[in-house]
Amino acid sequence: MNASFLLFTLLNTGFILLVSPLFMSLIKKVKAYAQGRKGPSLLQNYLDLRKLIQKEVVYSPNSSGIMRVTPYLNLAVLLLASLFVPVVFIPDAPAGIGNIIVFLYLLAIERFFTALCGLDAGSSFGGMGSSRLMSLSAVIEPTMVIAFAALAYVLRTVNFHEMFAITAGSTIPESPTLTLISISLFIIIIVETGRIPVDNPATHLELTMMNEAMILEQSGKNLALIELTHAVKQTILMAILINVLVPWGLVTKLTFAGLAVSCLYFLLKASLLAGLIGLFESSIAKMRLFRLPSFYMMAFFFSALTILMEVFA
Amino acid sequence: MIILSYLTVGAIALALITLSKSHRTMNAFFILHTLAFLAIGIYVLLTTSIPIFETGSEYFYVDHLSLYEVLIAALLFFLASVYANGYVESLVQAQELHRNNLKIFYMIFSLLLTTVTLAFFSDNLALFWIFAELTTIFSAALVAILSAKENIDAAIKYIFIASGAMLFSFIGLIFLYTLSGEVLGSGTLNWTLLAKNAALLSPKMLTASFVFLFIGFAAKSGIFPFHTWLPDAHSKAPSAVSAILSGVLLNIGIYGILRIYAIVRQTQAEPIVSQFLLGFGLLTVAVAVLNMLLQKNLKMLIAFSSVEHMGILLLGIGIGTPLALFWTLFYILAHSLTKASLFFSAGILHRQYESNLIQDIKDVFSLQPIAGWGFVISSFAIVGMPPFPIFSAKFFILLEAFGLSKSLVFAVLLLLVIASAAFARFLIEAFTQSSKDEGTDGVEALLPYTVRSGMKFPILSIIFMILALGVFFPEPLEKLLNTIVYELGYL
Amino acid sequence: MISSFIANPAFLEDIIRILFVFVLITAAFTLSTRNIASLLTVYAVQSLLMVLIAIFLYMIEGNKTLIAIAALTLVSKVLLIPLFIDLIGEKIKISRDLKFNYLEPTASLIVSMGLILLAYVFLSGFFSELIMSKLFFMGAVIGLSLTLMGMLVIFSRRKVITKAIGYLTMENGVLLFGIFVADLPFIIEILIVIDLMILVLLTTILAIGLDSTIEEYHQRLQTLKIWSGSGD
Amino acid sequence: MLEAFIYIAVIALITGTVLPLLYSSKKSRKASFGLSFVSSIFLLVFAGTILYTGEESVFPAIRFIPGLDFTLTADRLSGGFILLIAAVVSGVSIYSVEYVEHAKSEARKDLQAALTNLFILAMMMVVLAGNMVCFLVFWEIMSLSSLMLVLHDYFSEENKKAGLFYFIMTSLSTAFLFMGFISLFKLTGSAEFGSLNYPASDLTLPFLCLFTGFGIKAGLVPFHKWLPYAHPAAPSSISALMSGVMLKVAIYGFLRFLLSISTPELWWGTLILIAGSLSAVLGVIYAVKESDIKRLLAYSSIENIGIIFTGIGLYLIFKLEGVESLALLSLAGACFHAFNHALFKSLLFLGAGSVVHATGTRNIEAFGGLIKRMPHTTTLFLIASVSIAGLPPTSGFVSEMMLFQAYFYSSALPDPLLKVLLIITLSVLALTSALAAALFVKLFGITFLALPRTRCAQEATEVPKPMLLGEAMLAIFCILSGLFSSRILALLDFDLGIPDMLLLGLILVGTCGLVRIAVRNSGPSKTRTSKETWGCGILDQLPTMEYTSAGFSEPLVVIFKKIYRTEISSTRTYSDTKESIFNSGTAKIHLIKFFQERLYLPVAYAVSLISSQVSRMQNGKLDTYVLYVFIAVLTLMTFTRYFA
Repeated sequence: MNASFLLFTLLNTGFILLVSPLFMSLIKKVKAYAQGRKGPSLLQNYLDLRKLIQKEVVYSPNSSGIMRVTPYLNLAVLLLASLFVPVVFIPDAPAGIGNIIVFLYLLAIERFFTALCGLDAGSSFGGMGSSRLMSLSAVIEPTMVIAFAALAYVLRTVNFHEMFAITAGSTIPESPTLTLISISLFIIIIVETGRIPVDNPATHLELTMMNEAMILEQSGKNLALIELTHAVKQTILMAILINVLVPWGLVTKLTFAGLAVSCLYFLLKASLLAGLIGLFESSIAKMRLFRLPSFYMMAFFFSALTILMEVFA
Repeated sequence: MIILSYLTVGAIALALITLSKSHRTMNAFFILHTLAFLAIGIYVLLTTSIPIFETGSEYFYVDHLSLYEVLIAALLFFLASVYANGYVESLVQAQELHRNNLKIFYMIFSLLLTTVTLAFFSDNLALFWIFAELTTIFSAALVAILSAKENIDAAIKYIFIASGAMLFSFIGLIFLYTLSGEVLGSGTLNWTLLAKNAALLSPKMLTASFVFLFIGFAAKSGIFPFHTWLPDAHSKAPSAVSAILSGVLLNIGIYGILRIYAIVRQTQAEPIVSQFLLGFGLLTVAVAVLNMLLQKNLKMLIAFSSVEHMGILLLGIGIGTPLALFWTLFYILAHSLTKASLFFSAGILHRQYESNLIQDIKDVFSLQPIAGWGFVISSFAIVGMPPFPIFSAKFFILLEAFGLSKSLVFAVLLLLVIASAAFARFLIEAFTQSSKDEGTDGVEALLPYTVRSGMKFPILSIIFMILALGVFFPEPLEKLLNTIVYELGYL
Repeated sequence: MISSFIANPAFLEDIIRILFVFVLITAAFTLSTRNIASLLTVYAVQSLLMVLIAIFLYMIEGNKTLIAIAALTLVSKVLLIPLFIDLIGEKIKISRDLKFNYLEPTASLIVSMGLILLAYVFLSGFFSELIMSKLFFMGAVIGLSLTLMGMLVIFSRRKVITKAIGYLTMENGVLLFGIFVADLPFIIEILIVIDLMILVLLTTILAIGLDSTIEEYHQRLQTLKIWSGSGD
Repeated sequence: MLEAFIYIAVIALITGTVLPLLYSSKKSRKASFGLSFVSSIFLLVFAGTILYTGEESVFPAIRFIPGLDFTLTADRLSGGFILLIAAVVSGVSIYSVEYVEHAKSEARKDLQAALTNLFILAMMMVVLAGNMVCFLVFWEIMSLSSLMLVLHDYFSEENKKAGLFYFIMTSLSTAFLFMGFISLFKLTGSAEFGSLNYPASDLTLPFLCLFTGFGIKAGLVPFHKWLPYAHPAAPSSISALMSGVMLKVAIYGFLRFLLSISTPELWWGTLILIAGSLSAVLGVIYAVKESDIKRLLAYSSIENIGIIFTGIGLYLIFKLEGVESLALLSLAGACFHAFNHALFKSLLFLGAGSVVHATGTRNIEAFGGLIKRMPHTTTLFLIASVSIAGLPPTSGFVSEMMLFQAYFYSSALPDPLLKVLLIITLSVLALTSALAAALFVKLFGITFLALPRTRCAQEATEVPKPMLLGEAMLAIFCILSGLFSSRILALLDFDLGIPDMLLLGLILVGTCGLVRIAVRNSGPSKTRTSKETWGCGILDQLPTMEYTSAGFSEPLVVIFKKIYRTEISSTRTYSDTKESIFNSGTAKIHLIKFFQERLYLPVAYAVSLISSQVSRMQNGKLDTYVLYVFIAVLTLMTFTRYFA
């Protein structure tokens, strides 16, 4: 644990926490524009969070400790995961921080407990949500792993920090195959953040819900935490894609100016990506649940293709 | 001297049994008879330098192999005699055996022991043949002593198949006699002489002679396709007799084959005869286990298991290496003991349920714990589970067989799986039945059969013995078996 | 005149050959005769033929054992055993063995011819090594085929008594084979006969239990008193 | 000196076996399990020392059978597996003290206590066995004692079938081991385990035999079918030992053989890898559908065994391709996963035992809401579930990660086709681990959360303390082995460069605390209200509204319908002759058990068909028998004449 890492911990986490709700709002905004509406202000998510955090928490009498612990745990997990994805600068991290596999499984923790939470209150919606979440995440898992393995194949390391250290500074992707990986990563973002066509984050129709169904019983402070968790998750995933595809701007040495540049660059790139996601969401319809595996196969195909190209190159 | 003392003891015992009036005295005399035989055997083993010829004209010959077989036989007869005390009394009470027949039963039993002993000690093969024939007759009489029609039927089968096949053996003997006459000037059937001059014998004729001899001895020891009498006879006989049939009488056939093989082994005929034995061994095991798999009759199961083990012994002989022979000899002992324990336990169960059929056996562990557990443990032992002796014997026999043929070993192993599956199936099906399942259709609960004195002792002592043999291989036994291997000309 | 004939080995051999044919005829009878009493007679005749063959052979060879064998066979097989079986047969009260298994008499006769052929082929393969006169070889062939035919009787006839006669026929075959192939020590012959007697004794006694037609035996009988000898 | 530990353990276990058989009382059973606990402590110390020092411990040989001594040896590999045994036994023995008292009769309680000790002894000795014959001896004793334990409740029809099936499979396994060991024995001329410097072609037969033999025992697809039958039949403490330890003993045997070969072949590795991956994914897919808690866990064991074999296969492939560091990583991953799986799977089985004991049923659909009724059991079960789902920083994650890491680095392999194979198996592994997570969400969620679905779940109460203590013991091991994984591996001189779970765990807990503190002071402080679960306006929530186990797995069943393949059958009766007024009917969805219906049953039918045909030869007629003899004689004569 060196000073650089401690600083990184504070800055990176803080920065991600700070900007995450922004991208959520941004996507909403883009979607609203696409639909010909004006949409809520970009600060709306911040305001929502503030409102929720001040509200009381209502628990179902059927629910147990799982429901009480999960929001905290999940946010903590995602914050831990955020350490794996440097956005501000690449620190001198202790061994293990930045490991892709750990990162993947941190996301799994979040999923695991969210799903338990869905079951906890005994509501059929919650059960349905967790059932669908776990099933679909099981199907997407090979894709994710292969995509990340492809990254590791191309960059010959399993650590994000090292990967980004390789890609950073270059203006074009390190290897042309990275472009292919990016497609998979994009699909992974869509899936993991529960966006159309996989899930509709804005839905209020119970039968089509997934993520929303599981947090149906959450309220007040806990709901705020969960919303924040989602936002952070989205930011982290976006950061990975950005740092792989368009890595320029990320600094490896800690300087104030570099930090500011890298934050700014990230903000810019991430906003663009968020806009892209919003547009993507607007231009596509939600799929039937059981059509999704074939959608995932597409991502799988791209990742596998990358590896194959690397293998036979 | 040795033979004479055996004969004297045998005659005295026979006379005493004939003269005695009560069942108890007959049984006591018979027990004494078996003990005396055991004692003479041990005495000879410890004090006399063997091998030696007996009674001048070299008709009898005492070497380690024959003494080993005689000791096994005497031991089993001893256990059976102890067991018979209670068991036969139960048979009498159940009116399955007429009280008037008791004396005949014991007389024949006693005669059988003497004949078996003489058969093992015969050096002259014709003499061996005759004694083997006599053992068939006496044991068939013991099977038929219960006088039920099915017993008589079984005995008749036994006699016709075993004796009929034995006639072919005699033809084989005549071959051998002529053959030896060609070489030695005058014909002989003395094993010692034949073994000494085996190298001179014509391999082709020897093969023919072996094949004929094999037919008879195979029938005697229950080798496929001559085994057909065995399941009937062994399952219908009173259990004390079944134990002897399986544990001792089958050994006579194997003993004969072993002796002849020891001669053949020294000639050019060895490869073909060896393959011949392996083939029959494998077939026997296969047919036996397939018959076992769906078996519904407890004693039939044990009887077919005997067939299976005879097949393995045949394999062990056919391999023809010293190590294989060593373990085959040990296998004989292990099998005899284990099989006896199975039959003794089955006997108690038969007394309890008056049936050997799978569906009649209920509440075993609460009604007959000793017999039930005895049977279970002996079953483990008979399918070759450690820590019982058959396990290591099986391992080394298969190990030696591996040098000859890999696929043979593999086939035998798979067949043995079927054999174990057969035992497991039977035990799991039969021993887990509860009379409570039947509901209330008026079946009165079975009363536990009071196991009479002396019936538990053989089972427990055998289990103790096989456990001890499995865990600890006594050095004297090792020496004895090595000597046998040496004396048979393997080393 | 007669003595000169008798002294002539070639003549004796011819007689023995004729006797062989008779032996085969008796075997054929054993295969097909339904009446138990005549079966017994056939067996006795067959045994007698054995005796005669042994005597004639003695005349050729001069081996004293053969005479002893002839005497033994005469006493045991021609007289005692048929007598005993006859006694038992009366006890069982059956006089016929009507049914056949697997082979009807005609079929079994054809099979018998095959058996003789097989015995010939088999033995010719092995006895080529031995120096042996034609007569002796033929004796061996007849002996072996008689043994096989005896077995044919055992499995093709139903009643235990008939089976016993089949067994006895087999034994005669072995005896014939033995006479012609090797001269075994006489003591062994005696023991064999004793064995045979006991065996016949036992099987015929047991036959009472199985073959008898008496009504009471049809059910499972617990206490047949055949062992204590005190009843039927 | 160190050997004395083993002697003490052996004596303790033997005493533990004999004691309850001699004196039937609760006290003696207690003493018996106490003795197994004591032995586990000694074993722990022994194994720890062996592992740490890496010394080979050779015991004086005892005369056993001619030409073969009874030898015991302990090197690092056996040390590791002894550690595994000891760890599991320590928990299970405490658990059993109380658990065994629920058996139906005194005799069975005694027998269960005695056999448990024997079973433990046998497993321990298999691992310590110095030569093949000793190995087989104890291997068989292990199988036998576990068989008797599986059959403990022998009046139940289902258990009988399970017992028979288990026995046949285990005999088959032994037969293959026999074949493999015999061929090795013939090759080397000795029964000792030692390095095998022979050309690979000589070792192919032993390899195939031993792979099959150990595969059957370990529950590798397609030989896995006995597991889901035997485990539910056995008492839970025994299922824990069987699944946790016995399967690992098979792995041990396989590793013992594999690691002694100096020249393996590449296709072996490929075979192991494919078999492992297949077991892993099929195991978990079958588990997802299962609603019998113990059978579900049994399928999950198949999955984990598959993962372990995947690691072994990777080891072989990397080793042959000359990537030593990855080979070591995969092997360590496989071994570590074996160890971890032993811990959390036995914990799960013990937990399941508690649940089954409290509710009286094994059907998950009947559970629910147990978290309120059995809070301690729930916590312990959650720890195990999290571990088996492979979530950091638990032990289950670490071992899986090691394998993933090996995969991710596989770009170092020179052979492109191998890489493709690795990609495929990697995605299978990924699918497996995600499905495992789904599986344990289902198991934990349906069993412990929400409302009780039936009366038996409603009336469940917490289990007695010893049972909890036993589970807690394993849970602690589980957590420790996860948190200190990198340290433990470093201690054993494995420098594998895996992330430090302790650090992650600390950060995670710290962040959790920070979040809590940060949120605490905002908003109304004491405003926790309780309101019914929202159900579209229905006020009174009923258990029937809850998602069921079958419902939970339905999406996966649809997605993997190619694998599940159901058969729908229905019968109807009508009130009128024209069949228009429906009276009553039944509909059945039958899951085709592929391996059972296409592999096991056909073989069983074929064997019994042959058997019944052969049995017909024995028709009881003398004439037929004599005919056989006659034909045999004629055949033999012809044969001898022309072929001899």
